[in-house]
Amino acid sequence: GCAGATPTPDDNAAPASDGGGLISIIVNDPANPYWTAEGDAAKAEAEKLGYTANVSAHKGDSKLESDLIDTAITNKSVAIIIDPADADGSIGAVQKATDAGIPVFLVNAEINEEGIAKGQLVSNNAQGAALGATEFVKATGGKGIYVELKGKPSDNNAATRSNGYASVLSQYPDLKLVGQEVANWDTKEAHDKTQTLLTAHPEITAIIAGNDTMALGAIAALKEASRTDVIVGGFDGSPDAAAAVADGSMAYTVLQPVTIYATAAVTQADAFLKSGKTGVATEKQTFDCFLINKDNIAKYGSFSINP
Amino acid sequence: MSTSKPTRLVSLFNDGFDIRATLLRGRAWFALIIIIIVFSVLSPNYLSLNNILQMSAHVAVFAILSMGMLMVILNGGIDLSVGSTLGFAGIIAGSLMQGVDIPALGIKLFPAVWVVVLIAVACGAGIGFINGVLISRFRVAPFVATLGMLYVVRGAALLITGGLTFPKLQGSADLGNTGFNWLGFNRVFGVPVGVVIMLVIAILLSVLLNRTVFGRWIYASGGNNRAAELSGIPVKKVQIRVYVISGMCAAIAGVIIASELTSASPVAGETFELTAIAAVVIGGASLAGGIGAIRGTLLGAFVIGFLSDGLVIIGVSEYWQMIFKGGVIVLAVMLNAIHYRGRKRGPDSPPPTASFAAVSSAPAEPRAEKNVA
Amino acid sequence: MSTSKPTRLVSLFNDGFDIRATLLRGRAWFALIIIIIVFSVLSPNYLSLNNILQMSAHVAVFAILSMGMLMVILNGGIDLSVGSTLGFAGIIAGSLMQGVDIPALGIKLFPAVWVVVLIAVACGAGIGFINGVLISRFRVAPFVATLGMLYVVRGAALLITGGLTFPKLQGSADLGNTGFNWLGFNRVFGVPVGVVIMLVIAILLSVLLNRTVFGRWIYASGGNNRAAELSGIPVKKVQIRVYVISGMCAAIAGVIIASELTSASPVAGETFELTAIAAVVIGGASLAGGIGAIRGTLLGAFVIGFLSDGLVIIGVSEYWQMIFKGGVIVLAVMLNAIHYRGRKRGPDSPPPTASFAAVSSAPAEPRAEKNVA
Amino acid sequence: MVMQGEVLLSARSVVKRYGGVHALKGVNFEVHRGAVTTLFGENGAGKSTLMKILSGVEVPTSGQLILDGQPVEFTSTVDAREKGISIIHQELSLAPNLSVRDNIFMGREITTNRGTVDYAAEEKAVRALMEGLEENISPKTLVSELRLGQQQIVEIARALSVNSRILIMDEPTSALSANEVEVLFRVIHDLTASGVSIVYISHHLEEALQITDFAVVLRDGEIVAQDEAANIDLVWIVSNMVGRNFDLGTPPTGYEFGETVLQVKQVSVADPANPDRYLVNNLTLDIRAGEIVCVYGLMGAGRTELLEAVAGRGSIASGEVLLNGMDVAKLSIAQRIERGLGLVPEDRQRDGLVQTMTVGHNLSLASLQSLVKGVLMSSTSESRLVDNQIAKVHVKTNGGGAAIGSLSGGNQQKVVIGKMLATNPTVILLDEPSRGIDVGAKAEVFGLLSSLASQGVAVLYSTSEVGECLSIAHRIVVMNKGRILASFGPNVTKEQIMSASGEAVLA
Ligand SMILES: Nc1ncnc2c1ncn2[C@@H]1O[C@H](COP(=O)(O)OP(=O)(O)OP(=O)(O)O)[C@@H](O)[C@H]1O
Ligand SMILES: Nc1ncnc2c1ncn2[C@@H]1O[C@H](COP(=O)(O)OP(=O)(O)OP(=O)(O)O)[C@@H](O)[C@H]1O
Ligand SMILES: [Mg+2]
Ligand SMILES: [Mg+2]
Repeated sequence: GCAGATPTPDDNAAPASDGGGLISIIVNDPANPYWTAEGDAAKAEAEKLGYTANVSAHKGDSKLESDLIDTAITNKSVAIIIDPADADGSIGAVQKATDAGIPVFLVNAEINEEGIAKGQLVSNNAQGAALGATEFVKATGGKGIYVELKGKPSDNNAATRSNGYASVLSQYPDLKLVGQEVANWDTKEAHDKTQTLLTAHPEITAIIAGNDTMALGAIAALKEASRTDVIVGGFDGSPDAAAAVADGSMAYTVLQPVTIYATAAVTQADAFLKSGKTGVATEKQTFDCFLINKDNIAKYGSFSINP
Repeated sequence: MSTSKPTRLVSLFNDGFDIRATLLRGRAWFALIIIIIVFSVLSPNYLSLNNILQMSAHVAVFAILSMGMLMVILNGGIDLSVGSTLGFAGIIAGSLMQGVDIPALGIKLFPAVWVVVLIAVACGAGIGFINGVLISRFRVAPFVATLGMLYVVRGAALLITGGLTFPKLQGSADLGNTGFNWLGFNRVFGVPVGVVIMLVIAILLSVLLNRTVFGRWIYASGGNNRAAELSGIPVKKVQIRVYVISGMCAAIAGVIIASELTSASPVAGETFELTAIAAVVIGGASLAGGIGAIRGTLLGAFVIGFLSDGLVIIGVSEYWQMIFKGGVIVLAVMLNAIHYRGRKRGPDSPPPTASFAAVSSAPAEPRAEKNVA
Repeated sequence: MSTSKPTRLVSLFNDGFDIRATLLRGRAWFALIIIIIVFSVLSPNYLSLNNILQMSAHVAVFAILSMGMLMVILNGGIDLSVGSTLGFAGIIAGSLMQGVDIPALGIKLFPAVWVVVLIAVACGAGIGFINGVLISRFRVAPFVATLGMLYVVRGAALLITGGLTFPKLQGSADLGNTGFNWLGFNRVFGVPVGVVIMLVIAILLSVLLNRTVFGRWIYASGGNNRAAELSGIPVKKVQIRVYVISGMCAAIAGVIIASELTSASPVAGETFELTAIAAVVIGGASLAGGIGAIRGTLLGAFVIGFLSDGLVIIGVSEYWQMIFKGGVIVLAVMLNAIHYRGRKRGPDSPPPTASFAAVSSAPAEPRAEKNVA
Repeated sequence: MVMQGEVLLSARSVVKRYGGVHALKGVNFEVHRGAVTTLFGENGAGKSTLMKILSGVEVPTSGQLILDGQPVEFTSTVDAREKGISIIHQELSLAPNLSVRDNIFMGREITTNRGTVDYAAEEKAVRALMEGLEENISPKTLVSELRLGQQQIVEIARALSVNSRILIMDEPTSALSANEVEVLFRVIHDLTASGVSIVYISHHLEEALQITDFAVVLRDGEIVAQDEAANIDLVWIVSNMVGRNFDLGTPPTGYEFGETVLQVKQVSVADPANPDRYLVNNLTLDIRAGEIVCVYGLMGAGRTELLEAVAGRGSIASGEVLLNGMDVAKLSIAQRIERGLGLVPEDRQRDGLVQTMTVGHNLSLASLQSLVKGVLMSSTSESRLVDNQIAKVHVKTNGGGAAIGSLSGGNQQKVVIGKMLATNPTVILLDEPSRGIDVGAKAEVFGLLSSLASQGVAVLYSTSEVGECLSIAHRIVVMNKGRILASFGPNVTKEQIMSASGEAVLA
């Protein structure tokens, strides 16, 4: 149940709490292992700290997200942890929760507005993309012909990664980009489009994907065509991708420390509820991504690297 | 048995009072009330005026979409393009709020909010018009024409923005275009504006259906297109207009969403068409056309909306939410069907070839006469 | 004019050879050939045996789905749950390939691949059976029943895996369950296995439709359900069975996809139902039931598939791809309708109450008699 | 009143209720071996209901069926068919998307020993059946391409193909021409001679009398009279059916015809399936105010096309239609109705009624504009209009709010006529207004038409029954293959009309 709330002197929006209450966790789409891990980690941490937790999903739909925020307010949540659907489209919803006096912590993706949420904890997509692209260069030896599989255009991580890739790879004139296809984060779509791209450009030597599910689709297509020579890079660090790295079909993937910042968001929320301060200096906090390749695959644990 | 009773009673009320309609209306309410009771027991937060209003605001968007869909379904058609139209209208509103460059004059115009809304709704009407023309003049099956438009319109919306979202639609006082977020944020006497708009549309469409010639035309051409045509009804015009209405409703819903979020996304409204159709059918309309009413459709939208919000409030997992939603859709319609089982076959009941939807053509919700909202 | 010619010729061929059907088939081929020519001109890689085979492999999944859908549509129904069924069957196959724990014996069983496939297809049949029972016994409109199942089945698939994907379905020689990827990977005389399966299903269903009593029953109950019932056709059984066939086809498609990707995702097949319906309608079937053939449906699937792969090959942007896809769907059906304009009114053409889809009920593809595959 | 002959099937105290409707109230009915039992009765008397019970379509609410002296219960049509009873339904029950062959063997397909359908055997059987019915219909023709009469032949052929002991025919001839009826009667004679029992229902009383062995009259769900053929005549039937005698009337007199209101000038209508053929061929016809014209013709003479072309459904290939001297070619159906030209279509189910609407809404459908006050329709004006029409055309209903499906066929027909009359037409076209309605209703409809004419309305109606031409028409035109072959005054004989139409005169 909800503990008796007394307003703190400095911030009347944040009720001091003895650790009870409901934390609403809103993730993107639980049909993707990445977001499942995100929700699970946050939920586990919240329960460990003595809160109850609800996990719901907006599936990338800003309207649904806004409705879920309303519901969280109705539920008298003490805090909201949310993976926003849209950098611009989610601002209104976050504002609404903040106006209702509920501290909001964003994870995994940002919104284009500061000062509304108490914290924005994201993986450094640009850094991760650069990391991935650099490894991609290393794996290809800096030359070859490659294609790119991009994520949902409405998701700004898709653009960030694509730009990050381009900024590195464009410096290598011997690496030629011959095709970019949107595969909407989807395995089957990536599979079919890879096959088609292979037809259009049989000379392809490498494929860089915006995330792991697409990379795995590409790998399936390559296996079918018996093209073991093509280098594939992914992003996310999902367990399936790690397995592919282990067996050599994927060159590398970039691990987003999703469980780390999902956990951190809850810890900060807890700190804020208890003291009125998150304990972190800045609102925007980026968490660097890790590279996973053959060298460190042995240390991989689900969405994390064991020390 | 209970099935024989209502009809025998009918003869007692020859003055036009239809006991069956009343019972049915009662039963649809009943479903909604069960939902409210169950969730009120499960969560202390469910049954508060504020939450009911807020859930109603969530429902409003779907209800507006569904009422437009009802017009089309009454006419014997279907409109799969409403979700895309919703997204498109939002984008149009969004881009207008960003200002319109007039290169010839080297200036950027910022139209007032009411102009923006009007243009967005006109775009919805335009899409509906194309649907209507494809269906009535070129005889493309409604399912196919609107399926095609679903893709085309969505593609166009994405093309306009390059897949991006238009942010910050609050407008600014300097530019004289403030107030766009009013639709989504404000309340009139405590009632969210979206709900007010929903009620206004419900009243308008209800009057349209029950009190105007055009409304009668919709029912008649949905019930029997050939007979309607021979009775002098301009069936093609009617057909075009129902799609225009549906497009306008979708656009209004799109504008409300954009205003709620103060941003416009080109992917807004994906798969909303299915929810809208479900609401119409739960509300007792027949997909074969000719049967249905605004009141039922509203109830259908509320059943779906109050259920899904309730599931979120009590914290049921996303997966179970899907299962419940599907289950309730089937169950609600199944109850209708069981209730009216055996009542269907008249000596000259509608010809049976309409088998595509005939099973639902049991007189699920006989159109109530003075049924406003 | 071209419209007058076919019929005049008909009288020359009273032996049952239907020149209209032949021409129409010619015209559908024509659309496909135009697509192939255009893309061959635009890209040198399009027209190679290898690419054609590969595109056919992409088409195969949709074609299999569409053929199952055709059975349902011929019967006057519709099946929106196929996409979810596809995903569900993949998950079942995936989880079986991961091994079945038998706690009682403390062992983990690894069923052979053919057992896995069989069980997955049986699950598809089971889902179809539930659809069929809801529709025929409980009289839920097909659109609504299968819409409900769309959500329920998808939710169940997600629930089983907790949203995760089953990876590495290659199996292993130690466990005696290798060969799952064979469906997706292998080629028989150079032809991808998926295509072979598609052809086998096409032949089977074509024989079923044209040569067997059951096929006749599907057409009859789709054409006039009441008449079929009065003639002693077990219409409810027929109805159930078409949904079972559709479910099985969807499951087969799901297994092929899982095998292609050597992984099974619970979200596989989302929105595939719309593409399947589009293929069936482009192929000349009437959504009102009773009219359509396997050959047309295959052509419809190929038109959609060859178009979208072609657009990818020439590198058109994602957004334009959507616009083209929608446009082609409408255009292909519009051509049919224009061609048969004015031909519709027979002295006793099907009653007009089926207006939901009546506009397409122009005899777009008169059932061809000896039309195998 | 002694009934002779062996009783094969009998119904004992059969009661059937549909909700509150008491369709049969304890009927005792007998079918005699090798004889034709004819069932007479008004629309809604319960004839079809009784037949549906005998053939397993419906289950009686109470009562018993005795077959060969043994009580039986039919749970389905298949059940009844297996026991040797088959039925030709009043409403056509064919699948339009299938061929004649497939329809005839629907549900009883002949299979080869491989389990596939034996099309060759089925086709052979169909050819033989068609030969017996003297019809030239190919087994592979799609039923949707056949006209109504031919479809009825297919229904008959299907029932005959079963080789049953008892054959029930519920209005099998409503869409047949005299020639076809004659062939059917010959077939019936052959059947009875070989021991088959027939139950026959028709509203064409004289015609039915020709083959009747036993007559049974049903009224309000009860049997009110029955007797052998030798003891009955038309007057007996009619007085038992409706309780009074009837008359289709005579041409109204005592006034001068007015102006020529409708001129059909050299109109041709192309066959939509074959534009080189004309269903209406260069036809010219004038009608003056107050005049009643009857168009007589065989099935397929092109009457429906003529009337529909005049009313604005479909387009005419050449010629012009003048209404009060003004060319209406460019006008929509709505505009023609507004100018006083309305059509009562042939097929009331398909073209006349909106089944999802009430009786009242159907009646007001064509004249909604007149009910508008401001922007909204006035519901008081509407109910006044509805009540007026119900009274004017004598619709038997418990108010305008009743479902249209709850009315009997004849009353539904009256609703369609009432709907057109509500538009206050100056020219009214009626395509087979008497199809399927009983003698009483027929007399009422014709009475109505004649009083309309005396008020100055021009009436043009089509019919396939000579008797109906010889009632109220001032002028009778005979159509054949899209042309007018002859035109007669009211004093013409049956024989003259029939021979002009190219029809053999019934013996
Ligand atoms: N759609 C069509 N396709 C082919 N033939 C047609 C079509 N419509 C009408 N016909 C043919 O046109 C002719 C006129 O038929 P129609 O039934 O209209 O005549 P009718 O005099 O009105 O007869 P009925 O007594 O049946 O009303 C017939 O030969 C019929 O077969
Ligand atoms: N399924 C049904 N539901 C309700 N009422 C019915 C049903 N079938 C028949 N009735 C009613 O039963 C009565 C008898 O109908 P029936 O069809 O047997 O009449 P009929 O004698 O065949 O008339 P007609 O000459 O017009 O064909 C009518 O009042 C009719 O309205
Ligand atoms: Mg009858
Ligand atoms: Mg006619």
